[in-house]
Amino acid sequence: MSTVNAHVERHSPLAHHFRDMAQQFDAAKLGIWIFLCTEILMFGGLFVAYIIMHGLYPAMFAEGARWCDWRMGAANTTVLIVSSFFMAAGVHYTQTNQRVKAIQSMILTILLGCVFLVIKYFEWRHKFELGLLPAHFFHYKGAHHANLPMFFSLYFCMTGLHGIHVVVGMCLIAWVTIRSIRGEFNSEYYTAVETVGLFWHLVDIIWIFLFPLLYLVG
Amino acid sequence: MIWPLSSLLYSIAHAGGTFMPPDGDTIAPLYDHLYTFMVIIATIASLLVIGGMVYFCIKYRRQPGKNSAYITHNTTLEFLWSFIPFCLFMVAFGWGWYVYYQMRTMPENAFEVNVLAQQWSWNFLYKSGKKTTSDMYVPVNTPVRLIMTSKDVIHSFYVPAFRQKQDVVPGRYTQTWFLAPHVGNFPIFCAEYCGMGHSAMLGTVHVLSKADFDKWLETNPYKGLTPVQIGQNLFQVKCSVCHNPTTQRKVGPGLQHVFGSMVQLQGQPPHLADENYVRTHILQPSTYTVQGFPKGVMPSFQGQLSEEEVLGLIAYIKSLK
Amino acid sequence: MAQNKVAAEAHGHGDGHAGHHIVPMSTYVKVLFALLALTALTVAVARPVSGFDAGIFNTLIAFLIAAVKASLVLGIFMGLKYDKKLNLAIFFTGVFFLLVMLLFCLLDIYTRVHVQSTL
Amino acid sequence: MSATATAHTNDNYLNHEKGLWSWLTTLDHKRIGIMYMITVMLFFFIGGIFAMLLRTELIAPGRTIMGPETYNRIMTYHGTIMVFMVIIPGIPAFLGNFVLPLHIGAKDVAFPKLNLVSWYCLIVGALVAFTSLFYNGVDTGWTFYTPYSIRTQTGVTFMVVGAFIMGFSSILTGLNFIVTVHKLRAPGMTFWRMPLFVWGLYSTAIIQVLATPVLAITLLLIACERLLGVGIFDPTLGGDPVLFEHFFWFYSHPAVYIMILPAMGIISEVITAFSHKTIFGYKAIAFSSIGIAAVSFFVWGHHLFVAGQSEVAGIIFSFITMLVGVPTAIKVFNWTATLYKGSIEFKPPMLFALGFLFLFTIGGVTGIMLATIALDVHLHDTYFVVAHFHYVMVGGTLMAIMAGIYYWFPKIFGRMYSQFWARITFVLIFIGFNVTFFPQFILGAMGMPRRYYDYLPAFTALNRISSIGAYTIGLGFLIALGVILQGIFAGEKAPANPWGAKTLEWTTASPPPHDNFAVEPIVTAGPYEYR
Repeated sequence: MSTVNAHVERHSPLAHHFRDMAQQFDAAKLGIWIFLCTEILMFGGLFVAYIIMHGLYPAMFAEGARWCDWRMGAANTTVLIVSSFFMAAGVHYTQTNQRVKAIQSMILTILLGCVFLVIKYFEWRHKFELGLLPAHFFHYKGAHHANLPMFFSLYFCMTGLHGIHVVVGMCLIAWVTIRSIRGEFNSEYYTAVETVGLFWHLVDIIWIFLFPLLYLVG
Repeated sequence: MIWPLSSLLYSIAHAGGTFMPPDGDTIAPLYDHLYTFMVIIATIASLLVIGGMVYFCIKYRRQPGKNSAYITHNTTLEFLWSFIPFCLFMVAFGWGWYVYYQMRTMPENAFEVNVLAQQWSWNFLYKSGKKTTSDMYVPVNTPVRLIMTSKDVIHSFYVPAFRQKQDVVPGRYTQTWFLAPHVGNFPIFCAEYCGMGHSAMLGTVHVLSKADFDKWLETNPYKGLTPVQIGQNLFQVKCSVCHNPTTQRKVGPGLQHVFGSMVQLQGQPPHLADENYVRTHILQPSTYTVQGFPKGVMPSFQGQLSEEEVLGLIAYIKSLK
Repeated sequence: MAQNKVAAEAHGHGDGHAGHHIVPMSTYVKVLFALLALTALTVAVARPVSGFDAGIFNTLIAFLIAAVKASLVLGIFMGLKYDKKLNLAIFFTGVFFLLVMLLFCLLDIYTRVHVQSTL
Repeated sequence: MSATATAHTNDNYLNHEKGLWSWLTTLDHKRIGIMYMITVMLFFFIGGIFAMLLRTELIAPGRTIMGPETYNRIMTYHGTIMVFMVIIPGIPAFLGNFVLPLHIGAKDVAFPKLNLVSWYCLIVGALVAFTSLFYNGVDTGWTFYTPYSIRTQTGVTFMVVGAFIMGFSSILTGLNFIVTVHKLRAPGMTFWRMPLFVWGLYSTAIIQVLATPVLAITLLLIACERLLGVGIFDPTLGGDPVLFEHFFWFYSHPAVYIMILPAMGIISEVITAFSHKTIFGYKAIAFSSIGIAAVSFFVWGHHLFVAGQSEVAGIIFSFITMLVGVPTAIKVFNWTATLYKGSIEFKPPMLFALGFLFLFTIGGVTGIMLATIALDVHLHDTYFVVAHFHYVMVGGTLMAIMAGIYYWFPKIFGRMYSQFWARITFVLIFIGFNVTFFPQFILGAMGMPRRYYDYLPAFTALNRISSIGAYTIGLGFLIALGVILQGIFAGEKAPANPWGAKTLEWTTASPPPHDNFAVEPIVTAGPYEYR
């Protein structure tokens, strides 16, 4: 009896404690949404800090935003939105059993994630060179507002935490792409693709808010 | 209805001791009324629940042949024991608001004292230019408003006899007030954890009669004292929280036999403890850290000591041989 | 909130195939173009870019456009529009408690009495 | 009978697989529950030893056995260990993990791998937190208030990163439980047929999921403040330390309900089982759990009444805090009413449950006193607060954990413990607890601030009584450890349902088989049908 169970566990995507695939899929979906909810609240803490400090020092934020190039920000927004589109397409093609298209879409998503990180790298390097850094390392001489380092603390904390999520998201997409290449997904079982996709879209949403808050508040 | 009842109970409780410190200001009786009321209500509520529990436990203990009843709920009862506590809570809230309003309404034309907290002492600055540490002197029967800030971390100004407490936050001013109707001395505590010397960050409010207070305002505390005596007095209030006048270490090193010796420093060559060394240590303590002691613990006294006082401290430390 | 969850649960329990809604690619493409257009709009109305100035409403406008974009991603890309209502409830619970945190912090900071030193 | 018992011992979760490795890689919620039990008990004894050291230092004014630096560190480790490593994972992750799937007739929690990951998060987080011991310890208190936690030259960074990782353990447990409750109930197990412990765990899980992420970002910001100098909480860089207190208590106030809600669930189970009577007002208790969980997010400002928060905010928070008292009062009254016309047996779990009721009532009424904004001005940050939250956390949560351990012990290990010695532990812990903490209410009223290494001579007598009580509690818990170990290794075999309780877990064997139930149960009635 137990050996039969173990056999089933290894080769079927249905885990032993679920009744059927639908129950398992719903559970995974519910789980990922709860997880996304925790992500919202975690980033939310930073957004609350941002809003409060912005309310206290609007001039400081206007000065800081001048150092953030809106062209690069807009380019990155576009890149992430398009990548989000390809991720949605990846899920769509998996759902409809178009495996090759699904794999292509997901690889494009990863590549766009790389483009995002490259642009981010140039933005960060620019600020590193000028010394526009959090307070312990801030050495830019021409700051008008006494608290200017705080803007860059928030900038690096928010884009840094978001950047970590982008990297994690890319790794996860790479993982489901490999599983997809191995042919583990089909229209009946694609839970991992769907949940990783949801995570990637959330990363996109967070950037949609970060972009105007950091680059366009002047 | 509640007020006279609680007044009665209050006087009974007061005779037996409510364990509250003696009343030091005009807020304290208001506070104690509310406190006594709440203690009585809390006691009655606890006795009802615990008494009911004990009674049921004895009455309905397992006995052979007796089965339990099948009771799922009783809407009326459940409504009542939600609604009655709710009403009591609202009374507590309303009364609490009323007393809090008195506590937080700053009097007009008050005698103002600026409080500067630092690790681990209370500094009081008066408009006349007088400064004291640890001891605050105020006139009796006069509203006193305290405007407070901190040099380093959060402290909390707490005088139990006044039933007043207010956190002292660096980077901004907070305020509190009191009006002391009797002459007396009342302890000040720091109530917000602030590190090593937290429990030693004590002080005293001296409520003086008008005449005594005016006399205190006029006295020069250092008149007729030698520099060593000035230093000794200052050492008691400013330094002795962390330093012993003997060789025994406390938070910082003991200061006996230090003057004139070579001091072993962290990350620096040994330094001769001369006048300049002691002066730097008082005013810019982060310059040196003595071997075997944590870095950055000693606060700076820059701007808090007059030249005469710094000289006095140096003379006193010099005298510790 | 809990009642929502309970209700959604009672509704969703048993009909296991409700989660497999397939959105046509054409919808995704439309959403993509809408998102790109909104990005262009938010850049266009930003003061550092175009000089357009609506005073204190600048931040509000930027935030509203971002919210519209986010709801497009949530509704279509993430499929919340077609999904079980329970998942929607969870998402809004998160946003709601975030707002609670923000509003109470703001309430404190903007109702403080500002004390000045008298020295 | 003996034949079936042998059949059970041949296939239960304890001997399903063998060896340490099978435990460290197990995906079985019951085994993970036991791993949590061992971890939490270990941390509890470390935290307990620290408590004994604190009370020994406070037995007399002045220096008794240690200096202020050591005292402040021990005070901090006592707080952080007890909060983050004992009480928060204590009931949900240990008893909840074991009992929840059994309670609702499931084979496991929804995500068994995540469940194991969450245990490793706790272990890794605890190790990182303890690394701070090699970096000059931590002396901030468990609240990490800025700017002290930014300035102090101690290992705060390790501690907050450790607590951050332990936070993930809590989040993953909560996530797992919500999904399990929604998706894995046995046929016929409707929401209104769930045992009240499940309601307690479900409400707890909601808080864990919604509040812990905010703690995570707050602690991360402290680490960043120390390493990079962020400035949001640092007044020298333009920040606001009171904002930190808001962020911190947005998590940490709901967190006290993470600690107490599942405890209330255990009490509902134990009181019905040993009164052999259905619970009074099932729906009221279930709703009040959810109600407390929801309202708990609106009351955190009562920790900031004297912190420099605005008066308006203080009054609003005081009002909402009063509202949280109502569902709590409902629960207490309903438990008392459940005793009415019962058939009460005084087995050790029931003694602890009654002890809970006694101590929690006192903790609750003093909580209302502290919520009264004017009273809090004098009592805030004094020993009154210390006594209040120990009455709720130790008198409430720990008594409930003890009740839960003694209640489910036969189910977990398939063995019985010594009833006599278990009763002795109750007597020692209950008496010792009151002797320790009741004098602290008086000390607080007299004005002794908390976290004091030294105190005025006037406070000596009460402190001495308090310390003697603490040793009594310590002795009680040592004996409890003996009772548990003796029971595990030498206790007599326990039947499937030794207490005659009605919830699902008692219908399966003791200890349960690997898949919990031989046949998937079909539920047709509520959890407490004692007719």
